[in-house]
Amino acid sequence: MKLYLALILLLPLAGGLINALIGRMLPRKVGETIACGVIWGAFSCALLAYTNFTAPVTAEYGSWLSTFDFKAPIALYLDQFSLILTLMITFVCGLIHLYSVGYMGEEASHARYFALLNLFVFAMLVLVLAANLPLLYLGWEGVGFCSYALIGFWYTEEKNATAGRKAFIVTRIGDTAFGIAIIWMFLLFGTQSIAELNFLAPLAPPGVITVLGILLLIGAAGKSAQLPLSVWLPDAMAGPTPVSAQIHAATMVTAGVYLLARMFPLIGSSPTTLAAIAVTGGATAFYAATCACAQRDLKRILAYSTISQIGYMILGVGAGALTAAGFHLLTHAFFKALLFLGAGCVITALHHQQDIFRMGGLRGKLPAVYWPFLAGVLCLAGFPLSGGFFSKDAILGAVFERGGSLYTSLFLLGLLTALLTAFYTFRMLFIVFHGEADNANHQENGERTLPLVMTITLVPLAILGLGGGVLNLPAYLGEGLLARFFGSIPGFGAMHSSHMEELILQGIAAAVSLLGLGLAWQRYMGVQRSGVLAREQAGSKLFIFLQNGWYLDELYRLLFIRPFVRLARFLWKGVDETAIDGALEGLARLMGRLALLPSAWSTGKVATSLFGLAGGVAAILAYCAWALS
Amino acid sequence: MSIPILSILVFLPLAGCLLLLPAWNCRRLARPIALVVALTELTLALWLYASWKGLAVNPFPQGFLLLEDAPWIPAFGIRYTLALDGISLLMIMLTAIVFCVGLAVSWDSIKERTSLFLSMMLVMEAGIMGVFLALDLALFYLFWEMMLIPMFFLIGIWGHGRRLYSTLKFFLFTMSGSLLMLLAIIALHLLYAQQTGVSSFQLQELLKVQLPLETQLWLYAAFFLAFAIKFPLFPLHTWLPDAHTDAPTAGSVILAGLLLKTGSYALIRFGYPLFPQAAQMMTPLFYSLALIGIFYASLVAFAQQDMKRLIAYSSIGHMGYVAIGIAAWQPVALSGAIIQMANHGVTTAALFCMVGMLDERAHTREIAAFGGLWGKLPLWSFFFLLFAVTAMGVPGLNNFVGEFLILAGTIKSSPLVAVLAFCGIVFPLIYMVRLVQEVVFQKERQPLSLNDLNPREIGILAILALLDIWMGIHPAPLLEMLHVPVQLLTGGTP
Amino acid sequence: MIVPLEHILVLAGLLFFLGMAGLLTWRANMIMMLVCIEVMLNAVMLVAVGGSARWGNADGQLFAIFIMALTSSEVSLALAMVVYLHRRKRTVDTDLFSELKG
Amino acid sequence: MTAEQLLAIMPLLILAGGSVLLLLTGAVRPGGYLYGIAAACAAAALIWSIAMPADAVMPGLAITSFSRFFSVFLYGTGLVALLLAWEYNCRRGITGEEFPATLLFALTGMGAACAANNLVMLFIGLESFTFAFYIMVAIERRSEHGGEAGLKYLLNGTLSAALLSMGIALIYCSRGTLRLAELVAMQVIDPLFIAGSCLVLLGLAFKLSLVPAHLWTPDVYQGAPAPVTALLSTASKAASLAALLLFIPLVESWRGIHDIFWMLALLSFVSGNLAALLQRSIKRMLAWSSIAQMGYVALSLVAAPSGGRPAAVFYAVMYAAAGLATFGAVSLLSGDHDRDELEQYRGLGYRNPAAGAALAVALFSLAGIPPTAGFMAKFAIFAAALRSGETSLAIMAILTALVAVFFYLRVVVTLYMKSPEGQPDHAPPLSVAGMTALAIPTLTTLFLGIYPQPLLELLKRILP
Repeated sequence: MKLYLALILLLPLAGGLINALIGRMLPRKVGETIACGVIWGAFSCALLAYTNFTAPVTAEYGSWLSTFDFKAPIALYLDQFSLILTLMITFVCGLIHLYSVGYMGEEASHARYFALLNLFVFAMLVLVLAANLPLLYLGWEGVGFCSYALIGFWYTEEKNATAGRKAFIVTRIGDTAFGIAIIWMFLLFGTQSIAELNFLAPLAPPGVITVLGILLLIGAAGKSAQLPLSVWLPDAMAGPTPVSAQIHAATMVTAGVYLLARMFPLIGSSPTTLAAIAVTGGATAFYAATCACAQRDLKRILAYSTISQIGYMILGVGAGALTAAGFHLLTHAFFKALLFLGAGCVITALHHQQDIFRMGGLRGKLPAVYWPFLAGVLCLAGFPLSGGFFSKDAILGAVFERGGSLYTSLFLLGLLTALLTAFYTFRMLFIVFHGEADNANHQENGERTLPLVMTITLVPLAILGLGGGVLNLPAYLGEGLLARFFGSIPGFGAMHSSHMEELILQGIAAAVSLLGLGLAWQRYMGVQRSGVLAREQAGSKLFIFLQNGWYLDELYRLLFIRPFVRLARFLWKGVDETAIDGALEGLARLMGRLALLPSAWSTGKVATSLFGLAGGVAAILAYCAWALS
Repeated sequence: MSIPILSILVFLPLAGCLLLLPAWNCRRLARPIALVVALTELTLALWLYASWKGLAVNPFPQGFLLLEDAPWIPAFGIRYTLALDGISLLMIMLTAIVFCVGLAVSWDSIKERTSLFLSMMLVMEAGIMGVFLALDLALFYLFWEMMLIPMFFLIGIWGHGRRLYSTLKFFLFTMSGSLLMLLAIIALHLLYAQQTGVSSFQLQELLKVQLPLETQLWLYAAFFLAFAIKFPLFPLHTWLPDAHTDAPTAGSVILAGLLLKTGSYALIRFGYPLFPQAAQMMTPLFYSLALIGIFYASLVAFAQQDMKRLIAYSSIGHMGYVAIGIAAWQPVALSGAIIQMANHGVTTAALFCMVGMLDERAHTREIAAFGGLWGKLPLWSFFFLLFAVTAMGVPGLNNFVGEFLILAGTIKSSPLVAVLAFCGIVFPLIYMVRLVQEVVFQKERQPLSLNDLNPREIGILAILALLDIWMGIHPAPLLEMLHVPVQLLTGGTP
Repeated sequence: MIVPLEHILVLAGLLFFLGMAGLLTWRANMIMMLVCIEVMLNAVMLVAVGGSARWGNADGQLFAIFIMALTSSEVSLALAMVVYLHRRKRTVDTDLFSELKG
Repeated sequence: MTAEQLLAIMPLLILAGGSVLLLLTGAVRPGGYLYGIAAACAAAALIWSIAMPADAVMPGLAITSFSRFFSVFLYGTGLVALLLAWEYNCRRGITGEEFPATLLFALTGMGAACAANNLVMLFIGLESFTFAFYIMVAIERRSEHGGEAGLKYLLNGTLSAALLSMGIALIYCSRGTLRLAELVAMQVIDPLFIAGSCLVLLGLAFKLSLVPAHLWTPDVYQGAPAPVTALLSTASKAASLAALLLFIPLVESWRGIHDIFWMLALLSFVSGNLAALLQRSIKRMLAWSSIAQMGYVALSLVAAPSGGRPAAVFYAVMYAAAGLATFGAVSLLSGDHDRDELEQYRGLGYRNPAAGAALAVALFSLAGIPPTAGFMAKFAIFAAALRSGETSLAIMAILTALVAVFFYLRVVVTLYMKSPEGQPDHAPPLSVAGMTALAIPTLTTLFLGIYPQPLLELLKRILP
């Protein structure tokens, strides 16, 4: 087991290093093969680990940070949750790597691309498998760096580089809170091991637990693009589409959920923390869903939908439904990767056109993309019996189960969000694939034929997305696989609700989803389609407001960025150069002035010096007289 | 051990200067001589590192691995005492490495008065080695001042820009602190002589002196001022950006890599042990200056237009963490602070090297002149990104190790400071990312025709990069080396 | 002793300070300044001789003789200097020799 | 006179005889070789003083280890000054016998002053070398400022001689003896004695150029030929310090003496260092700085009761070495005109490396930066000052020393860091004599900076 775990990590790392260091010298094919091979190798190891898995294990490989009572060894911890996530990550990333071979087929810096992609997988796996928090933090920051570098992959565009920078900085703000939580836990419990921390958690006073929980929540919010740190994710779409699929949909952005779930035994004892988590999740889910309704960039729609779906997961954690959150995390990984990859196909086919209003009628032209994409859309919209339907519903059900006014209103908000989700998902589908083609655009360029490797990867994802529900079927259909598998992990206890209630809730959810579909159909498939599209392109006030993400960016620019820049400039010019150096120069000038005093006596006339001597005589005799009297 | 290896470490560079004399006008001969001397130093340092565990079996008193002691100026009570423990061993290795880097990086760029340059470098190496090894306060002070002169010449002769202003500013700033420290050293010596009737400047002896609190405070203030200027702590830092910016590359490398470390080292070695109560009382001041420094320097760094200046300000911020780690005076934090000294030495030295290399090619350091270098200088950009990421404190690279240990330790003695300092970790990221973006990414802003790194430069940077990664992934041997001295310093038994 | 030492001291003091005052004020003529210094040194000799009389030993007188010797040599040198300076600037006003200052 | 006494005062006789011999031979055949003879005489006196350690007491003179130390020191200084002057004067046509003869005469006076055992001899010694300096300062008749400098030195000198002699006369009136040993034994405080002592102190303060008797210093240093300045700033001060050290025990029991030195020291190092800050003329700058340096000497004399004396002498030795090197470098770098403006030194460190290095080392020494003697000297005086509890004075001293660092470094900056654009290069190459004259003080500076122990031990032995 120790070997498998090590290989799971080392393979992507080795692949990344090879590509980073000598990738430029290798033939393209070799580099691509290595990059994909290592991920699939890691997947195989994960499968082997799965087959050999009996009970959670900790594997220690060496010391990392250890001095005095601070101990953070290089140690991995494999339990059911991390095992499943490892499988998912290696599998999805493996597919995306394959897809990238096609997508980046014409890109010159393929070595850099694959190196970063591999390193990302490594860091993500470290994050998932780490047995202690500093190591987890290593993965946490590592994925952040890879995300930064990959968002700005096409660095010559200032927009892309800026987007990467924004992602890095905003997530770092969250990371800081996470880091503070880490050292604080060290202070409280004297250990860094996740298992020990969770074990010792009951010893800490509740107030402290609340604060720790909030800090972890901020950390999670940064990485998982939750309010108020959600602003970076839409911009992150500047990166290549497979990157968006891998990092900003399937894996990295769910790290926050993973963290909260991991530390749940610690933070779960504080109702305040849980409420805060739930509110953050619910509010973000709703916020992002509204924004998604008004986007015109295909990838931005998906980005907002990602934010929204992760909001659901966070909401699930806040409701204490870890299994549901984990379940949604899995299905979301499949269908969101699928959607992004599909979108990537569309974008490639249309020569990097991302504006949905310039698309339309692609159903006929790209059938190989359309059908898998449709599967993804169904999942995202929570169409009954799709994977997304079950997982989302599990969360909503858990929230409802919690009861109380807060959770009930969150449940209602969640339903409303589900409606919006269905609406914008189908809006996207209808605008892009149905209706008339934008002839001007198409005639100019014509469609590019897609490499087979790109479309073929959509299929397994579509299957997994649609059929994901079987992983954890509701109780009335038999016991969920995941629930059973996760059951023994602390914090993952199964939710118990009556079958009837569950059925009713699912019925409501199905209805909401269908309602969203209907609204979208009515708006975009009916006769008004062209009118609606024209109006949306012109943009009403509300539309623009939503399109700009409620002007959150502008708000931050006003509140933080501009004062920061001004303050920096002031401190440099005003304090450093004017106040401190000015004071020193003043001192120097003062010295210069003082220097004139003694040299003023040196008039050049001999009489002055004689006067000096005579004055000395007078003074010394006067002093003698005084001293002796 | 019969070979006085510590004395060799100190005096070999001076002997190297004499070796340079015959080759004074022959640049092709002088450079290898100097490099060989520096490499010999490095070999010695590494050899010490390889054998420290053996030496630790039979340590000298106070846990020193090696001790060389001889009377020097009995009339003043000054002895020639050099000693080595884990902390100084780390610093010695850093010194040896940074000097090799400094010599290598200026291999081609110093075209005028090469021999003078090389001899200045060697003299400085001797001075810095002496500072890190001296255990007699007077001897320490001698080395402390001695290392200023070569730096003064280095900035003044081979510098750029307002080099005369900068070098004088540097010299006067550091002198102003150290002169008062000299008085304090003498006063301490006299107090000890009063109490025991023995005249000595040796640290182990002076540690026995009983001081009333008020005296302690005054003396500690004098020491602290000297060290705070070297650190540098806000608001005594303004010499640093000027000195760094105008110094030649090797000068900046040594300034950032080593000279700043002498202040923190001396505070650990002398300041705290000699005046424990006073240091305890001044801790709030120390904390606040360090914290202000972290935030202030990072903000100012963000506003800079000149790459070197930006990195110089970033040094102030990073050294703020070292300051916090020392102020906490707690084993984990102190280990972190010491390891961070080495980490920062390597990383900042590398960054200054890189800026120097760019400056040699483009003859400008304005951030606004560059852009899109990834396309033109892929190797340079690769290394630059790596070192920038290190400076941002990304885990797995060395800066993280130091900063994280510092903060994890500090939270035990002062949670508020640790939390605030942790918040400061965001800022290096902000300005470094900005620097990287504007220089390495984006579109080219001025058409510059530049050549990528040559093998010599790749070699330097690769070594530094490996060190960065090695110390980031596997700092355990170094931490182990620091264990005993840190424990002794913080009042434990080995 | 016919004259009390105090009287000698007062007289000598008067002479001394007169000489010094003259030296300080008569700066327009270097020769007069030299004369004033002579006056001061005479006061010194007076004190020395007075002291010699008080203690009844010859040390003071010896000292006075040495001062005389010194005075004469100094004056000779000073006069040479006067001649040299006069040749350069056609003046003996010391205030006019003030190029070195600051 | 016994044989032993003869042996003991032989150096003085050699110098005096050499002086006469030079006057005679010079009258017959003037030329540069006279400097050689003078140097040989000085060297002979020096070697004799070292090699024949004979103590002797005779009327007026007492050859002791103290006087022998100072003789060696002063003759060494004189020898270096002679070597400096040799080249300098020959270049300027001062080939007459009067310069070397006067210089030897001055050395005789100094030797006498530091060996004096009564106040008359002290006075004669001091005045005779001052007298010699009146001549040497104004010796260059072509010089623009030599006359003015001579005038200033002469008038100030005679006034101070008057003060000194008056002081001695008053002491005599009060005590009835001029013998130092007897005076030391009589530690009664009466006004007449105190007044006399104060006048003596002021007379010596003139020679040491302590504030307020310092105003002649910059003018004379600037106007005099550089080698003369070298000697004036070093040997003259060292001899005066010796006289002061002989005189201080007389008044040590009076507390007021402490206050007087305290004020003299403070005023001197503050005004000296400040005034030097903005000087453009290097000689003038060094003159002001010498005022400050003498202030530091006075600082250690404040601490005389607690071991300040060895520190003071050590400081004087350091200062002598540095002064010889700086003024020596100035004189060797000067062509037909004195190279006096700081701007003329731009980049000179490269064109004339030896002189530049000597100058730089000396300046670092004056600034008190290790590993030069200046650091050890500062260390010694601050240790002495703190030991006697003069903390505030020490702090002020160290702060002004910081100011001093600036103007010393300014010269180094000019030497090495400014390009010599537009500066016509008149720097003459160095002769062997010049090189030797620079090497001796420079090596001394470095040696004392690294291993001062022998000198410190010696000083502790010879000074009470």
